[in-house]
Amino acid sequence: MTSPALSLSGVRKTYGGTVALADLSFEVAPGEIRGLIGENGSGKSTAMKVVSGQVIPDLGEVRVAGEALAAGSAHDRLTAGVGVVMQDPMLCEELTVAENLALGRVGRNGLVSWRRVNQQAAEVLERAGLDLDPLAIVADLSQDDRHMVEVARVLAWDCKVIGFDETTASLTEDYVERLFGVMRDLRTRGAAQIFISHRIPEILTICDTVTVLRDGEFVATVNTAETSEDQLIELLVGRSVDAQYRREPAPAGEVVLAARDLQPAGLAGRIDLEVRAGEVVGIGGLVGSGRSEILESVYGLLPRAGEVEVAGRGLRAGRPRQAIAAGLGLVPEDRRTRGLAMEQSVRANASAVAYGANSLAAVVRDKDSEGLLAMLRAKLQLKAPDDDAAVSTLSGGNQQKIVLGRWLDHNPRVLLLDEPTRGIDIGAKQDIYRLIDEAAHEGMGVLLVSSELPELIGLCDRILIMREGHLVAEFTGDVSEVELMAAAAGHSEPVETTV
Amino acid sequence: MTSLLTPTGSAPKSAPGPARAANAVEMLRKAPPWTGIAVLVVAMFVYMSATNEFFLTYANLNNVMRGAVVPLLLAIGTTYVITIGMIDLSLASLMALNTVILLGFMEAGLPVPLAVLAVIVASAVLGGLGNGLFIAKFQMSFMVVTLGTMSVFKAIAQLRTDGNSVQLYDREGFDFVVWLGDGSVGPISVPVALALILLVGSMLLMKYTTLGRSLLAIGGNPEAARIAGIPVERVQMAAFALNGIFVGIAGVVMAGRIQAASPTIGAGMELEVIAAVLLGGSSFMGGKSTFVGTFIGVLFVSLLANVLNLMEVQMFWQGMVTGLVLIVAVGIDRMRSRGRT
Amino acid sequence: MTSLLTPTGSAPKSAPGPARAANAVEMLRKAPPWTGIAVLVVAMFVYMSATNEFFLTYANLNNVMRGAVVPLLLAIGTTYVITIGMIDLSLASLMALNTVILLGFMEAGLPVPLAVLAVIVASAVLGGLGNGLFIAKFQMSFMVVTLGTMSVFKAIAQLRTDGNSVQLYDREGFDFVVWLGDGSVGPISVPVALALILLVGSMLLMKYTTLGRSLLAIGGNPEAARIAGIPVERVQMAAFALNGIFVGIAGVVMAGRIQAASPTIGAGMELEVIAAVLLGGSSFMGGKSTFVGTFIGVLFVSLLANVLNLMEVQMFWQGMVTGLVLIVAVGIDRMRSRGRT
Amino acid sequence: ACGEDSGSSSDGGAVRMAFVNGFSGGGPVDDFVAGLTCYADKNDLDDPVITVADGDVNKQLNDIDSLVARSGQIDGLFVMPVDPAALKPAYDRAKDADMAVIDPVSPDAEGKFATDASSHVAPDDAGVPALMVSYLSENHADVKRVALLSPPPGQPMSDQRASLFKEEAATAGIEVARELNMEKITTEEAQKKVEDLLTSDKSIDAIFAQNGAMARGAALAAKSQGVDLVIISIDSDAETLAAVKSGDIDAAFGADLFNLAYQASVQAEKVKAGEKVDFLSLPYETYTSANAAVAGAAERCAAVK
Ligand SMILES: Nc1ncnc2c1ncn2[C@@H]1O[C@H](COP(=O)(O)OP(=O)(O)OP(=O)(O)O)[C@@H](O)[C@H]1O
Ligand SMILES: Nc1ncnc2c1ncn2[C@@H]1O[C@H](COP(=O)(O)OP(=O)(O)OP(=O)(O)O)[C@@H](O)[C@H]1O
Ligand SMILES: [Mg+2]
Ligand SMILES: [Mg+2]
Repeated sequence: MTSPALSLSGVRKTYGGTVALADLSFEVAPGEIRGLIGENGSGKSTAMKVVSGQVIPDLGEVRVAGEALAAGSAHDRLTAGVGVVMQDPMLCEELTVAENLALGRVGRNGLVSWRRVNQQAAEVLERAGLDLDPLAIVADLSQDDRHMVEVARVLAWDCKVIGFDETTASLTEDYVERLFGVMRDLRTRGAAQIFISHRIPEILTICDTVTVLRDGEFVATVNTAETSEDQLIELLVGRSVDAQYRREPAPAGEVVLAARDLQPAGLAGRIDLEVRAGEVVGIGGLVGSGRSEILESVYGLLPRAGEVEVAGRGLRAGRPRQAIAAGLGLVPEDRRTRGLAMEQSVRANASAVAYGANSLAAVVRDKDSEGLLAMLRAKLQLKAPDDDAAVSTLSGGNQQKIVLGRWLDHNPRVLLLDEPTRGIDIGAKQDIYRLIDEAAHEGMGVLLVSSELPELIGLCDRILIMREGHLVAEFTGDVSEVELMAAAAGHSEPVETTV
Repeated sequence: MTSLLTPTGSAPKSAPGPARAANAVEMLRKAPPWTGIAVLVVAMFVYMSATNEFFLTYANLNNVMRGAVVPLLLAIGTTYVITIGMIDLSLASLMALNTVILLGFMEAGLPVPLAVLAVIVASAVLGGLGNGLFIAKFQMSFMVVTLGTMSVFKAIAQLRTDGNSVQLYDREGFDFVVWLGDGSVGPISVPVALALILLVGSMLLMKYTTLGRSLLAIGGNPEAARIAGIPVERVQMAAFALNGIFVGIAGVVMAGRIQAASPTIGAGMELEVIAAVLLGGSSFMGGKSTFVGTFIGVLFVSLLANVLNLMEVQMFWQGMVTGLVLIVAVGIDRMRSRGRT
Repeated sequence: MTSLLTPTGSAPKSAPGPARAANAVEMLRKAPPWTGIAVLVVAMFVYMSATNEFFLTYANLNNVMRGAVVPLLLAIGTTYVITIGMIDLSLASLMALNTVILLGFMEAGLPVPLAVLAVIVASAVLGGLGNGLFIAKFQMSFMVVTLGTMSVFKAIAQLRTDGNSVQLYDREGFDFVVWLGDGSVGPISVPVALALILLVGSMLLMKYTTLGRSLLAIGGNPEAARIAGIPVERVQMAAFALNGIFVGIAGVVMAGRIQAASPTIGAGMELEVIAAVLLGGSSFMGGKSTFVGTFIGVLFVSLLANVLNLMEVQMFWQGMVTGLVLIVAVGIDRMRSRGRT
Repeated sequence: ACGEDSGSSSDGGAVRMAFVNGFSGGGPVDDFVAGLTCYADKNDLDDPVITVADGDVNKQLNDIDSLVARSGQIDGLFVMPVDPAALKPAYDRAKDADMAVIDPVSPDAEGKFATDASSHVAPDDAGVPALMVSYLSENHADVKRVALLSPPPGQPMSDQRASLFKEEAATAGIEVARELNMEKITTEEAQKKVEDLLTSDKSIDAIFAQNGAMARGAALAAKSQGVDLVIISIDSDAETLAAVKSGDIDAAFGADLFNLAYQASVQAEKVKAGEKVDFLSLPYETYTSANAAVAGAAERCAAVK
């Protein structure tokens, strides 16, 4: 056997008192796809950043094809053929897709040939199975497309060692398939890949082997062929967890959210929908089908036509505070740009919703937030060094728990959730489902956008499917993933089922 | 609506916390952003006390403090604005205009204390509406808007007095303004006491009111704040109105200090004030500000000027030293927190 | 959970894109950021041509352009800096220092053309190292650093000449500088032509060189740029060095225009220049800049001053109008692009 | 291109003046404008054109150029320069366009001007230091140590006054103990600097400030430090005279700026007509609380010959 494509040995990384990685060693062979799983904050992203060169470990080294890499810049790693798609997209928003793909590589003699840049971009996009205009401005792309552009960028660098840090967390099913296509293609080209995900089925589908981390410690590496979902979960969480969540429907109450003739700016369709107290309504669909637009226009973030009522009270467009006063809450899709003040403390971020509900003159003390923070820790397993740590130092999943938890604590009439469990580990996810369920039983209505079909199926009383800006199907009762996907893609006739 | 979620008793321990291996390097890194400047202030203090017989006298230190009042008041206002990630270039013009407004209200026959109050209100309105409205409601660039109002405020003041400053010392009741601007109670200077009380008040406001927390939240990420239900536009306007209040008070103090209304007083102070606030460690990017730092920053600048004067440094060298020290001061802080990210 | 779905031809379009219903409103929204100002420029032009006999003369328009050269050169430099999300407050001081450096090189016996070149190089070094090094390498706040160097540059210039302006018109070989600063070839003003060529050069640099694209990338997201292998610090220093070059050229042109070296020339111009660049639509946040906009912004400011002069507007009203028009101008652009985010 | 109705003339007779103000309004500007306006009124001309550069040299150059472009309509420029050394090229252009340029600032010892643009009319800056020193010796014989408040070094007019004052003072047995230069020459800045001065030097007994605003600052500083100082200052604008009247300033020395502007117009008229022009030096007046008042514009205009 030749030397492994990538090997980490004795890697340790601490932040102040936090041990992100204790003593991590593992190797990935050429052509291997290695899964990396672990709870939120277990050190997966840190390991990836050590590989990509963004984080310099306290101890240990990284070897590529047997060669030790100098601790150092991400760019040196890229030129050495090591690329990582980070958990948080790193793109220049105001530039075109093509330019982002060419970033750091543009030009010879310091000159840019636009023809070549755009042409290369088109080729790379094709390899990535992406139907994107190279000249599109990144700021105008959806989250999903942005992640895929990042994937394409790694392809453009022709990397031999590639990491994907929760890339699928923000992708819809069809995009996940495209990504897997790309990964399989890379496997045949002999690339070593590391794939991080909280979705065990994905791991089992695409990975050859899987390494489990817990609290920065190596737990085990197993062959996916010789393991099962349940076994992996038990390794991961340290106890057995029911992989399939199933919610007992709560008795539906009066209509708490009603939209009539709703047309978010930029969408083609006009939409009618209702959410009742105690009801969890899901919205599925492909990327760009307009799911987020529905939530955002209901909440008042996007201009819209049509009417929205909360508990019988009409809402005016463009007034999130009025919406909140009427009883709405929103967990936005992108926690970094729209959910959190990244450089501020856990406490400040967790309390933001409470501040919004206060009068500006109201007195606040740090101890007012103790209850909320204790709840986040106890019920959502929030893992943060301390309450005054900047949220940027938290792992992605823990950041998400803050965005979600502060609304659960506020207890609105209707909670609008846009990919609420994105990046959250299996154990905590089950806890969140349980909290949503409890809240529903207490009379809260939930409107949930999710790209995870099991989540839609397990959690929702009713599932709406969007396609190209229109509501095209509605499912209640038992439904399979295949049916949902068919409706979303428009392959079959829309299956209009009613109870 | 009470929360469904009551925290359970068995909350996990709050992480490893301030690591027991709290070595000096780490402590230094965690020190507040104004530590470097504070050290320089102390150093200047010690050096001057040892080498200059006049420095450590009540009269001199009182002069330093009295002279620092107006910049401090302006810097407090700026700290509010910088908290939301903006700056106000019109503040010096507005302060000058305020002295003229005071003249106007007095000439209109308002009793002086009422005129003083009216000036502060007017300044809050001009700051909050004049700047805040355009910036918050119409989402115009704060740089352009405050550069524009910088001209406009100055022009209004000049038009009112034909560009002249008008002496006020002999106006009826003006004693009160002089008392505010330069009076003393026993050995304690009134404006110094006033400014320090307002400084502490601002610290409390920032720490213990929803408004203060909202200012920080908006500075951190306005979009996230909006989604969390914080009334972003109103808070932004409040920041400019608060700034206006402090510029108004500064105007009154300045009028009392120079015993005149002057449409051009303080011209050019805006950059000096902003520098002091940044020196203190507030972030130009918003979301991170410190009133203690602002105080130390202003103190630093005032003390430096005093030291250079006492050492009889020639004017051009004063400019040189001031510029260099500014750079060195932030350089120290940068070095200290190196590798912080 | 394998998917049945491979993307088909009918995959949803990625973004509503330039909606086919490309109605006028949409076009208006997508228009470049300087459209509003350009409309105002045209409006002023048309109005003045119709109502003022002097406006539409070669002499007057040539004056406007000649007078706009120095601000334009400075604004081009500022555009580079603003592209990476920063501003340079020291530019006016540096320009003044450059006129003094020119004097120095000439007195040291350098032939004038060489002295001119040396000034530009010196300015690039002062800008690139003096500012760039502190800001890029030591990651110090650009506001504080350039405020500091603003004092330092000015002080150096003042110390060199004892604060005096020194006339240069009778120095040997200075004709060349005068030609650069105010000469003409036929009806064409040399500095105007020079500035326009440099403007076009800058546009090309920004669009067709790796450096230009790197500037934009860093302004948009420095972290992303760093990861992609763009040498962020070096590019940031390059931005300040480029700025320095343009400030150097501006210094030479200014020296030719006033036929003197003056340590205080241009004082206060920094804010005016920044305003012009922002008016042109470059973003204060970086990553989005436009040289065409910068040109139109400078033209707008110069034309406005000319118009106010020709209309014999009273002096204080000039300040008022200038401030208001600034606000109105960005207001228009804001209204136009409303709801863009 | 100018109509007869604009009252201008390109061949002798009254001239239409423009006031090229390098700074902002207030203070001496009012007097200048009044003087120019008086001349225009007397000759049935339109009011003078006024431009302001607010301290920006480039703007002042542009202002002059835009006036030169209207040379048919405007015959003479009366200039308060931001930087006298910087305006030579603009003056040359104006003269080429057959405009009279009057710059009353900074003549050298021979009454020649740095810019060589004009030597027509100016306040008697060379004479005022002697006037001030004799005032001090006559009225405040106990003054021994004076501090001098000046603008930044490098301005010919104030530098010259300062050095001549030092010479005159020395002969009268008065020491100029300290020289302070101010960046902004405002009341507030002078107040701070003089406070710091008085902290370290208690034996200063007089201040000579090169403008009224700084003199007022010095007065405020003296008051706050409980020191009794003799304060003298340049300027005779309304603000400064008010401070003289109130006793804050003991004496102010000012030239008649109204007349200066008026005479500038008269000289411009001569220049335009190609007549020989004799340099006119306007004396400084001494103002104390006894005579601290100047007549209103109308009165002065009526009094002018
Ligand atoms: N810059 C930082 N400063 C301080 N602590 C950090 C920093 N980055 C990460 N950490 C800490 O290191 C630990 C590991 O974080 P990491 O992001 O690697 O987790 P993860 O396994 O990727 O989690 P997730 O599944 O939530 O993304 C966490 O406890 C986190 O708080
Ligand atoms: N800021 C934006 N500017 C322009 N177009 C946008 C912007 N954000 C999203 N879009 C476009 O709007 C469409 C809807 O995007 P959106 O993200 O809301 O879809 P979605 O159905 O919620 O899918 P997902 O949540 O998986 O991204 C997409 O085509 C997307 O490209
Ligand atoms: Mg992670
Ligand atoms: Mg979405």
